[in-house]
Amino acid sequence: MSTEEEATVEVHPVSFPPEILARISPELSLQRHLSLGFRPSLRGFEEFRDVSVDVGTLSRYHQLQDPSSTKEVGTDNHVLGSCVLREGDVYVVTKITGGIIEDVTMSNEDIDEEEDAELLELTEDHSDITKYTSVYPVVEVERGRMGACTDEEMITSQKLFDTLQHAKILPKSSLKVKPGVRITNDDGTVEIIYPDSANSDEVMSSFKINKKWSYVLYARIEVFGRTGPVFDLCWNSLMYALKSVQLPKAFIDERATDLKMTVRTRGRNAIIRETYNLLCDPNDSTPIRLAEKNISFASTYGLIDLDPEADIANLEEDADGDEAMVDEEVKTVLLADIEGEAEESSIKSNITIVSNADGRFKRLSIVGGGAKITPALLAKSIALSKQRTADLAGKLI
Amino acid sequence: MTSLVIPGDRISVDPERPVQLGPGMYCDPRTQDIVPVNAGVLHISESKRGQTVYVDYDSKRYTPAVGDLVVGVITGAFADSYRVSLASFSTPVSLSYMAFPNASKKNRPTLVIGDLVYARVCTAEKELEAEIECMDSTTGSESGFGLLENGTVVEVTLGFARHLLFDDAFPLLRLLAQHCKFEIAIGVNGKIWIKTEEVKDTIACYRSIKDCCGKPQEAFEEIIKQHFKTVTNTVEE
Amino acid sequence: MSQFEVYSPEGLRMDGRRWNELRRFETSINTHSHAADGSSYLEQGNNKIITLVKGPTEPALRSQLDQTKATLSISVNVTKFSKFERSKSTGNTKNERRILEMQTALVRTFEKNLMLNLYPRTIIDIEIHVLQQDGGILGSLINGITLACIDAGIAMYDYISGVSIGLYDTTPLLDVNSLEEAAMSCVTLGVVGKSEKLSLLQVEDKIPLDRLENVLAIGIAGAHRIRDLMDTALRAHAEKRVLNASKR
Amino acid sequence: MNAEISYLDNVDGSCLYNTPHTRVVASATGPVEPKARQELPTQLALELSVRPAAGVATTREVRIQDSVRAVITSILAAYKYPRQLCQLTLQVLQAGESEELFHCLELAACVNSAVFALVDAGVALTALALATTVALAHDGTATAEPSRQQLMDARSVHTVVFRIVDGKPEDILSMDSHGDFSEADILKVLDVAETSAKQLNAQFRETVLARVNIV
Amino acid sequence: MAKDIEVSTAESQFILEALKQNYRLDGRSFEQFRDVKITFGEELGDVLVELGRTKVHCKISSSITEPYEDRPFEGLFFISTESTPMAGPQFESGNNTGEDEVLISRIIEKAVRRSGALDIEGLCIVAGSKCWAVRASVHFLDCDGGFVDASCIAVMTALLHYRKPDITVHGEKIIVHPVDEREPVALGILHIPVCVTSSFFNPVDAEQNIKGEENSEIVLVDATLKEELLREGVLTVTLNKNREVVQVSKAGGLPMDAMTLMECCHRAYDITERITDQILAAVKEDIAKRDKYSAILSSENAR
Repeated sequence: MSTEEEATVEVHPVSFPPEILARISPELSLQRHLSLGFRPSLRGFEEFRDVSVDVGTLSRYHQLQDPSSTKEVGTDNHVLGSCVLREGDVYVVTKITGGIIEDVTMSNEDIDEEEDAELLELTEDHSDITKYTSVYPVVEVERGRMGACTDEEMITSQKLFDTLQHAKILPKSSLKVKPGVRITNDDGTVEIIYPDSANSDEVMSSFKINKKWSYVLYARIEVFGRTGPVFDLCWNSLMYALKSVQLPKAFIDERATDLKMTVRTRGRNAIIRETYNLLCDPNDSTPIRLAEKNISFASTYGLIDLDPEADIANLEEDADGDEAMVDEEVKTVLLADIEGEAEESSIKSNITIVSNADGRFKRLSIVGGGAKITPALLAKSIALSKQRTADLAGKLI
Repeated sequence: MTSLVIPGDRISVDPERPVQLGPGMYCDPRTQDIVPVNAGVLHISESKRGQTVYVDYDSKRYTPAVGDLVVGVITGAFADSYRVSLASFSTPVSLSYMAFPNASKKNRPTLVIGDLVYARVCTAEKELEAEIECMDSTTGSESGFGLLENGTVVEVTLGFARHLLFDDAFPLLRLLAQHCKFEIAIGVNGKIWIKTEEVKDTIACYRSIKDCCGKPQEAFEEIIKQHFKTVTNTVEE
Repeated sequence: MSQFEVYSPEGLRMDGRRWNELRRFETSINTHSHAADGSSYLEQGNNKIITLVKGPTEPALRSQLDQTKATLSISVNVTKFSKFERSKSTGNTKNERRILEMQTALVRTFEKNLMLNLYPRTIIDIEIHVLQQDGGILGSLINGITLACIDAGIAMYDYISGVSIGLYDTTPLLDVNSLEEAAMSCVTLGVVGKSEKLSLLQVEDKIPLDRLENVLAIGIAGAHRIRDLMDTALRAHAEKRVLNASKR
Repeated sequence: MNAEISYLDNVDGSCLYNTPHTRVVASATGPVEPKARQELPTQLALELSVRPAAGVATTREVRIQDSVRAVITSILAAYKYPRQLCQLTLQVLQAGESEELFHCLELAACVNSAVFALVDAGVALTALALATTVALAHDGTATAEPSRQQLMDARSVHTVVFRIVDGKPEDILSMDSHGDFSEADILKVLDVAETSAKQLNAQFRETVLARVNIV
Repeated sequence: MAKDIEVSTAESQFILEALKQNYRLDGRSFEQFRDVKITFGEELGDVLVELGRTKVHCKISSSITEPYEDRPFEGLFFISTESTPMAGPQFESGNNTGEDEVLISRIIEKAVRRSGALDIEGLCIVAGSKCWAVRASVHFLDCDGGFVDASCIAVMTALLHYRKPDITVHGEKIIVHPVDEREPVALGILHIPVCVTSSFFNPVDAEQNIKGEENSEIVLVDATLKEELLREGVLTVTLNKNREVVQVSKAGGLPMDAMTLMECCHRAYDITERITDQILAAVKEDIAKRDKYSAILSSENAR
């Protein structure tokens, strides 16, 4: 007997505390968590992180809304709309700024578009995609150092741009500049007359403005404390921010309406009409008009196959030395709102859905390659996304 | 049994018996599925020991496999080995100073950068640098390996080179031989070294081989005749 | 431009030269004896150029190591104050395509003239600083490098002399300055020694094909004169050094 | 669709991919020696670049690149080539769609041409991936491979990539949808796309068969 | 270039030896320019040029923008040349500072843009505020030598083939007419530059080349990739049909006798004449196929 004992080598399985396992093998750690029915973040499979938003506080018009403040519009502040969104430990700061550009007319566009056509446009389902525009987003994911933008930042920016364009939320007509004219009255007072003000007709008719301008909106989206995919966070934050945008009114000085300038180069002369100097009204602004019913919110889902070998329950069975591995069907679980490195790196298949309050979809993005995407899982994520949208839409003031 | 396969196709192999996977076949490390990974002609053969499966496909990029005969260019020399390129831009392989006939610590080979060698792949592990040798390692003799002097190199597709080397019925060499005397070394890495006595013959061989690559065998004779005619005419002019 | 007459009916150019006259050509050799192995300072008209040759030395990077010959590297630094109007470009001028092209052209010119195969596994580093430029800059750079390389004692087959020729209507004007360069089409040559061989030839504007030959002929003659001027300067410098050495 | 395989000479595999409106050239080279910073210790690294027909690459191309990369990496037998590199370059010659608004036709053509080029180069793939674009009009009709005008008039546009195993669409590798659509629309689109993918697969087989037979 | 194609000593010696005996590998004579094949895409200004096995694609696009402040009467014209590993693995993606890349793009720039082949004053819409910006995007698809020559043909053919949308100017206001509404208009092409590249080989040693009396150097027109890898010098001459030298570039390399270089230029002129005719004929034919009306316009413009 004793010789036999000597020949026996005892094998101890190497074991690691959970936090170390999470670092050396994030995938296994994730699978272990999942087999117990919860995620590394201790959330349930279909549980979202809480979202809180703070809309418009960074905007230049914010002080005006505060009755206690005596301040005027912050002229150094160029933010037209903003949102600070917090989801879990991630902060997303979105600031929307704007500029004015001159339009080039395409002849197939109606040159004198009627104003009331615009209202129609907003309600009309069949309207043309070219009647809508997007904002130019720049996403910046804070990573503690400077450097050229990463692929993720570029891709997210482009996705935001495309999605907003195709969701038909921002009609071009609501970005049209309706310039007023600043006139100096006989008594020396300066007054700005806008097309929509009461006595505008006589003044406006005396200035024939040939050019057309539009606002362009830029969104700067900064993500702090990134823990996972950021598209849904950025999109939601952009939605809230966009809702709060106020467009400043713009005007032309009457003296600058017909300035001419002579240029000479290399023996040639020409008169160049000075481009009208369009100025923004520091005080007056109008809220932006959006196609309300298309406002939608994004959510992300990950799909992962459960690894039976990582199942802690199975592990104990195996320890009994019984090779009772049943050839069971692979079980795929759906995880809402991917968070953390383990989930992000191990989950190869994911679904991103942008949907509005009516349950219509504006964007659907599926990336496969990992767990197989079945119609059932797709339906499940769609159902979840509707809930989530309703939840997020409720936060709109 | 032969048939065309495309990556992802299911192939029927008996899962109970051992299977030997050749080029173009892959065993997925996770699912253990056996799938073809290249598009080409599937060959399944049965033998007593088991089944052999491979896909015959043509390509331009060579990956070393043990036993292959190759033509390489010396691109570097180190303390105990040469660095040899079997295809431009591919990971170079190494040729030990000891992999020559009669090599010893004192008796070093005298190849220089830019030389061409005919060699055999002796180790090829995908994770490691492949090695080639310029001798028959069983007998230690030269057996036609080693430096290829003068002549030139024609680059052809790998499938064409294999036909040229292994297919005895392939008519190209026989047809060339009708026109001139030549020395040839065929590398399955798609490099064919050829040398004749006269430059014009080498030129004709070069153009013939290049043109025949990718053409049906029936066309070879005419192509070759044409090229030899042109080179002779150019001289007369 | 029209207030200047590029070439007067009397046959005089803006700076008073005749059509076939070179600009003032003054050189000093071994100007930076502590900073480089060979150096020259060249004034060709208002072009002022410092050239430093360092090497052959051991290369700092492995990629610069060539088993068979020396690696030649040339970097041109055109200072921002070298023109009347300060250069506005904020970035590093070294990455401008025009400069990169010039560097490549110079490397390829001297690669064939220096006997680089005598210095395997080394690097020869040539650094050029253009303090002031006034037309025909590429030609002057060539002259500067030739002088500095000879000073550094690097084996070379022959002198290479560079010069630019303009074509005003039908008259070729030798060794153009910047005003002339802007007003007409110019050809830049790099000529090997006393031969008719061209190492470098660049035409950047339209020239009638049938005039080109004439322009080349004038250019080659001018380049030969520059070669002689460089030769005289080098010999004078060498004599002085030999004298200094024998004094000691 | 038609594809000219081995269109280019200097790369290992290539393809000129034509659909009625979109043209893309794809080239694949590999496995080759990677630069030190590209090298992956256990698998094949993929260097992918998408170039637009006009101008220089922008974020738009980076985005297309990202989608193509996701698809290609899931079909590459990457572990067969440790410490090696595959260069894949996709040059759009003609977008066939309004470039400011859409990228779906280019994306589909890029995916398909890339697969062709990889097969031509003999880089190991575990399956095929084939992409189709489907446009859903306002009246609910679904059109596979829409024209420029059909895209403009569409209520929603979808690009679907299927993994093709044993000649049949097996599962979705990627889906990229924009516009306005319902749950039922998604199923309809998938259905149309699947039929279209089957057709594509048949053409693909034919093209590849023709290539193999040359040898 | 990232890495080089490896050529063995035996191969390079053989090619040189063959050249000494008057043979080129592909069977051409030394002065022979490869056949040029021009094909047009579906859109205007979309051209594929094949020079032997070299393939270059060029696409023209245009937009309305503001002119440069110091040049209010001129439109904008850009040529973008970017090489990718598609042309061959020796090209690095996104690296345009390599020696060859810089030389190629500079020569095309000088040959086409700086020589004023495109009438940029004609691109002016409203002086100082609106003008056309025309961009030629050159894509190198396959490299078998002669990138510069092929690209130049591609850019010029595409420019001749392109039509920009018609516009109406009402004072400050510009109306762009879509292609289906009004016949688009051709660009103003002032001359057609054609590049011809000659490569030089030295059959003797370096010293003999520089010091020797006889000029034994070998001159090849339109080298293939293999020949380009082995050449010791290169000369690119750009000419137009008016017997004007537009650009000459011999950036160093093997010193060559001035008379030999002049011969290269004269030989290039013969090729230029032929290629110019081919370009014009190809454009004319394709445009005629598209529309009879526009065919009349193009023949007027293509002087």
